Amino acid sequence: MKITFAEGLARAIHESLAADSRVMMIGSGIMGLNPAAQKAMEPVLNDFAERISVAPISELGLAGAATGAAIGGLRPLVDLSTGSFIFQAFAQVVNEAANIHYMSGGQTSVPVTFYSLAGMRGGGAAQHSHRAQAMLGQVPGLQILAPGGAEDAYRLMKWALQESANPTVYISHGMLFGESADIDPGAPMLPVGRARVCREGADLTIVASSITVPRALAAAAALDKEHGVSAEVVDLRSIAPLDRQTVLRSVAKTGRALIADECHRSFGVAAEVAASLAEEGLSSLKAPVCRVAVPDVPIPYSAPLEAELTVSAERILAGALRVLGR
Amino acid sequence: MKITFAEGLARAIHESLAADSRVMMIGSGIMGLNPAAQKAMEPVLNDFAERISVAPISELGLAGAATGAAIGGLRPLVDLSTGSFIFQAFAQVVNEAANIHYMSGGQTSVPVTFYSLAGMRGGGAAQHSHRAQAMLGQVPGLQILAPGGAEDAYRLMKWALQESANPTVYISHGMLFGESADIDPGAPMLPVGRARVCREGADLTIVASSITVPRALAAAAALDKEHGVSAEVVDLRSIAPLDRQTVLRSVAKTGRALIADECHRSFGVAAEVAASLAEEGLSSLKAPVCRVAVPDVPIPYSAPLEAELTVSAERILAGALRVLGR
Amino acid sequence: MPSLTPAERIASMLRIRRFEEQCITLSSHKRFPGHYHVYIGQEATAVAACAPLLAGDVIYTTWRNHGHLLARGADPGRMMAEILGRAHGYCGGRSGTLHLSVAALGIPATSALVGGNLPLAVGTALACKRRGSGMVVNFCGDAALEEGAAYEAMSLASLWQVPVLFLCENNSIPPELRKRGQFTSSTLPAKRLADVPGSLCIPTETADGADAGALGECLSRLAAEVRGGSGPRFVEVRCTRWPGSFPLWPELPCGPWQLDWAFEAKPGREDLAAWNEQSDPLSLYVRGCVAAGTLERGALQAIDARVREEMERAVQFALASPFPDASEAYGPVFAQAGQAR
Amino acid sequence: MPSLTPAERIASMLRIRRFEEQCITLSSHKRFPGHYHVYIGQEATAVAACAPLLAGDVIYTTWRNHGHLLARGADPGRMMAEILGRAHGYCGGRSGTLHLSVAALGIPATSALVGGNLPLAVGTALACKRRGSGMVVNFCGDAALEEGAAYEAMSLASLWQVPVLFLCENNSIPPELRKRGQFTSSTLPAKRLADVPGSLCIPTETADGADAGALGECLSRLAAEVRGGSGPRFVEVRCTRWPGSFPLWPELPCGPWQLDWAFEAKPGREDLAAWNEQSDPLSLYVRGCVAAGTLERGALQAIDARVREEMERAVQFALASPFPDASEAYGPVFAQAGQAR
Ligand SMILES: Cc1ncc(C[n+]2csc(CCOP(=O)(O)OP(=O)(O)O)c2C)c(N)n1
Ligand SMILES: Cc1ncc(C[n+]2csc(CCOP(=O)(O)OP(=O)(O)O)c2C)c(N)n1
Ligand SMILES: [Mg+2]
Ligand SMILES: [Mg+2]
Repeated sequence: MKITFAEGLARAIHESLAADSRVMMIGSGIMGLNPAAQKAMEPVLNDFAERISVAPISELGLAGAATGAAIGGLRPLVDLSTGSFIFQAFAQVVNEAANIHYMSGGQTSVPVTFYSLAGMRGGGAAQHSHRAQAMLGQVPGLQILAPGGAEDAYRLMKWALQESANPTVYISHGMLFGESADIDPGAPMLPVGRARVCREGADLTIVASSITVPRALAAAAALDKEHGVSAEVVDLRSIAPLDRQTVLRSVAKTGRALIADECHRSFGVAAEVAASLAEEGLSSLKAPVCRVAVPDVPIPYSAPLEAELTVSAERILAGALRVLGR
Repeated sequence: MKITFAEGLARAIHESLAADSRVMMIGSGIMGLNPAAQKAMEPVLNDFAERISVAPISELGLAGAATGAAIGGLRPLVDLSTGSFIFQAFAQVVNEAANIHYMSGGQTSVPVTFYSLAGMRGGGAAQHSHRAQAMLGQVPGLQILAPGGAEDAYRLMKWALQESANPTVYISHGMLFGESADIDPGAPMLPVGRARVCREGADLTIVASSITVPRALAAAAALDKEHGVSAEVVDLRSIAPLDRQTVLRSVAKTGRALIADECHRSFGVAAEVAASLAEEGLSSLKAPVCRVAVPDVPIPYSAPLEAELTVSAERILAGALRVLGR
Repeated sequence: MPSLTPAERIASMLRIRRFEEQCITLSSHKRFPGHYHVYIGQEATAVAACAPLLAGDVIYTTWRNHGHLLARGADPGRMMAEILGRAHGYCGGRSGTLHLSVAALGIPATSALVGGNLPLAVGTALACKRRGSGMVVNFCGDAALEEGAAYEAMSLASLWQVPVLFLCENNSIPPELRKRGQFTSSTLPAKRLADVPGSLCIPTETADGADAGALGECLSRLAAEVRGGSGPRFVEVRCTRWPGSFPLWPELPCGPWQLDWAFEAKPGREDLAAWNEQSDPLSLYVRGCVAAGTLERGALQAIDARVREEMERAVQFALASPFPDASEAYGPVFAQAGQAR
Repeated sequence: MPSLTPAERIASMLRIRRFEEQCITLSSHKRFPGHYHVYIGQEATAVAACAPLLAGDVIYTTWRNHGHLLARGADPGRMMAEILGRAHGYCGGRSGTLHLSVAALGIPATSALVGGNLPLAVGTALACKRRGSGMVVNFCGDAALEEGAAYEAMSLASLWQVPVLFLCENNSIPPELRKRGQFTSSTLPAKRLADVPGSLCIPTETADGADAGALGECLSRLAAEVRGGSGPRFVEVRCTRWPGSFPLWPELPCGPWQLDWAFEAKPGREDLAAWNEQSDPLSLYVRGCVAAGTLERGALQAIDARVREEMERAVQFALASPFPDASEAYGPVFAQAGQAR
């Protein structure tokens, strides 16, 4: 079955609502302002209207209410809309939902899913382009999912809504909505917390997540074709848990690592991966690690300025050549 | 002149209020619940009562109002109280204050100081023990100060209130209030953005900040005395700007690096420092980098549990021995 | 709906008072770290609020939770063990006083952030509404209304018409008594706190926290309205702050409460004497019962003796409980899938 | 206080309308990326709100800022250049439509977050109060009142008694006209939006956004009150949403506005015709002026011709402006010390 990222999302939500009466939604703007992607949500809106609570513009209240609903026995998916708005909800996501299981000594579980449509989206500018996954990585108790393609869009959402027992931030990305994949819905899922080697290679490892996955794959293809370089691409899939082992194993093989990450460079996802290599993979490294990330600059509006800061396939490729000393 | 961290803070605030009529405060609970430290604030409260705006429990509103006051020509210090409450204020700190200078194309500056009494403080438990400096490190446009002793408590606060032209998060720490130092108020300050080598050494570099500075120094003393190891201690002083050069230079000399950091281990300050070493200091490293940080667990209340997660001098020492292969 | 006899009401209030007195004593002996908050002077509210609750109902409370937990039926020994950070505490020492919770009694998660629990309460009330059973009582202090979280939560509750009773305990220190360095008290520029939820179309009331009997009637009625499906309610309960809670660390200015204070005796400090005379829900209720002939002093003494003994046992239990093993610090961070209800 | 002549008021409203029409046209030709919001149908409000402002006063606006900037005197060419992401835009292309600001005109920072600007406005008003001069007008939409930020900010403004006028433009789409996938409109469970600030002891009013003349009077009076030092004010201006803004990307259903629509002609789409007849502040004001004999159609045509020409020049200026060099992306992140006022 061939589906897009947007279809995978919508399908996972539809199937979950159908499978478990505890699943419900607070807000439903999952597809942002993308009319094509919005179409994919129509079955959900048509079939499960009464399972969707209307959401005012109150991200903090909604995140907390979703958490409370999870405590009360539901399995809510709450739409926190554009990724930047999770800051409005931060106090509830970071300091309530994430802590409750631990603070209660395991008495209470909180199977809530926070949906965050993150990322540089073209013209979103400084206040609408955030990717909070690295910041959230500082919050023990949160699961952070960052699908990089249609299959994981579908499977990780299903897992969050039907299986997870913990607060989960689902980092979606508007620039991925059109990405498609052939999937077999019956096949088992690669477990959550396991990274995927989505392309095997021998010369260097490119670690990617979310939007940088297709770009890393494009860079790897170009490296192969234009430079005869064989790059392995590892898709982290989840930021917490973070699968350091798969990264280390890949780098042990290739000896070189580039991390392609849409967070700001400092304190981003790439920093944590690079740090893990400095701690546990040092002996494998034949060359310095390279981070290809967004410079430490707010995201500008103008297209050429935004492009300058974007982690594109071209920049990943250029980084790879640097790592290879070419 | 010998002063404590708390006295340094209070003195800097007092001098700044006296020096510049634009300096003002919103809230004044700088010293938290520490009666001894509170005493140090009395001159400020006595002499400048009319320069302090009363603050209800509205961190988000207060952070935004302080930002707006800075836009309006004042130089506010806003008390965001316990470090964990910065999450209530996150939307204004992260997505308003930090972006305004850039978004406006440099038209508007925002010299506001957010005071955050962060850290594991003994019995604060999961919701009152946060250290947000690494999360804030993902926010271009913020200056993040993290004094590790009395001198910097004084000087960095003075700098923030009197010289800085940008939004600054001042990370204070209740467990540092009693730390004292001999300072010469007339001497020039080590520039902001420069790390301090507060102990020279040859065998390994210990990178520290905020509360881990005195603990790293204690560990270094013990390493010297008990193990004949000569440790260099680098106090980062500010998390943004982050002085990678001083760290790299030190590690180039010692060949070994341990980062002592009170953030959670994953995605913490230690991660960024380790990543910088993996990128720019790889050839200097004779051994894997070691992070001694707080495990990825919410902070528990019970004293022995909190102690288990604390970045103590003992744990830093043990880490150092590991880095040295002993 | 369950209703309390005067003896039950007194015993329930007294259990809270005696528990808190033990807390203060333990704290003065430095038996536990960190800041804490006692419920003395507000006992009537917790007792009246919890009386009409049924199994399956949920309460959310704050840092000032001891009274609410006791009124809901929590075991004082396990509570005290938690406050002391011991292994047999309800949360294994992880929560301490700030986050005390007892899921089995419908106290699933306690937030120590001002305003933090209101959104949670609204969400759980949404779950109740969808399930068709149960209701939620959310306790908060007066400062909660200064937080956007509380405002957004009340707005959602009104919009969704969910079964939640917002119970705001206004123990604010009047401006003339406030000292520098104290927690600020109610700085909301509203005439009545209830005007805010009122503006969001939530029916509101104001009640006297010193009148245990009237509170019982009022909160039972409000609970019945909420349970009946007519949407959220908000009640401000006005308490006069107990003088022993004015310092940052609570004190027992004249030692433990004495039954005689309800009658001819007076505590030996003026502020406490005035408070005892005019504002203490316990002294006032006890006095009223005896005056009305409902109870005799001998019966009251017997109740008090029982309660004191219970609380002494609780302290012994707590002190006998070991500290948790350090390894307990590492979890449980995540629930296992399937463990969620 | 400066007061507008009818001709000035019309010219000012018309400049906004013609500017926005140009925006829609440029967008339909894909001349700029991202979402944007036009001010058509609300022109009377911006014009009336900015008329009484003096140099040194400050306004804060939102994603729907074009009208406010123009009314405050911003140059349409530099605005349009910014919207197109060009080097000569006010922010050098960094802000685009969402964050358009002009510090020199007292528009220092524009937040595109719902409710995000209210706290900033209160802080700047605090600075005005301490300095003893100036006032702030804060424009927000109806959704702002769903955000805790707005609530906290209004509470602070009332507590501190600072000179800020909260101007809430309620352009909410009535429930029966809302379509799935549209931005939700006002879902606040209050009878009147103004009840919320009212509960915080802020004096409130409600005004008709279609009546340019009355708005002028009302907002001048409120500005004078605020400037006079009597604390904050809140006004809800009720507008009827322009049909062209119902789709996610605005459209010109019947092309640009025509002067004739103020008189005998009708736009050729029913919803637009009804809106033009009952709710368009521009058509209504123009018609009123002509009926009252204040202005003649010829004079109006001349104004319109001037305005159209101005906006065409603005577009030309913007299109002629180069894109910024990619290196401009890297700053300015930080101001240099000493650069702050
Ligand atoms: C978000 C947040 N801000 C500040 C605090 C610090 N704090 C703890 S208790 C308290 C006073 C709360 O007053 P109130 O709500 O009236 O409750 P009371 O303690 O009087 O019962 C404050 C400000 C906090 N816990 N959470
Ligand atoms: C905090 C936040 N949440 C959500 C959004 C997305 N958003 C942009 S405009 C808008 C509608 C706002 O409605 P209103 O305040 O009535 O203003 P209008 O656009 O109608 O003028 C929303 C929800 C946002 N920008 N910021
Ligand atoms: Mg109170
Ligand atoms: Mg609107």
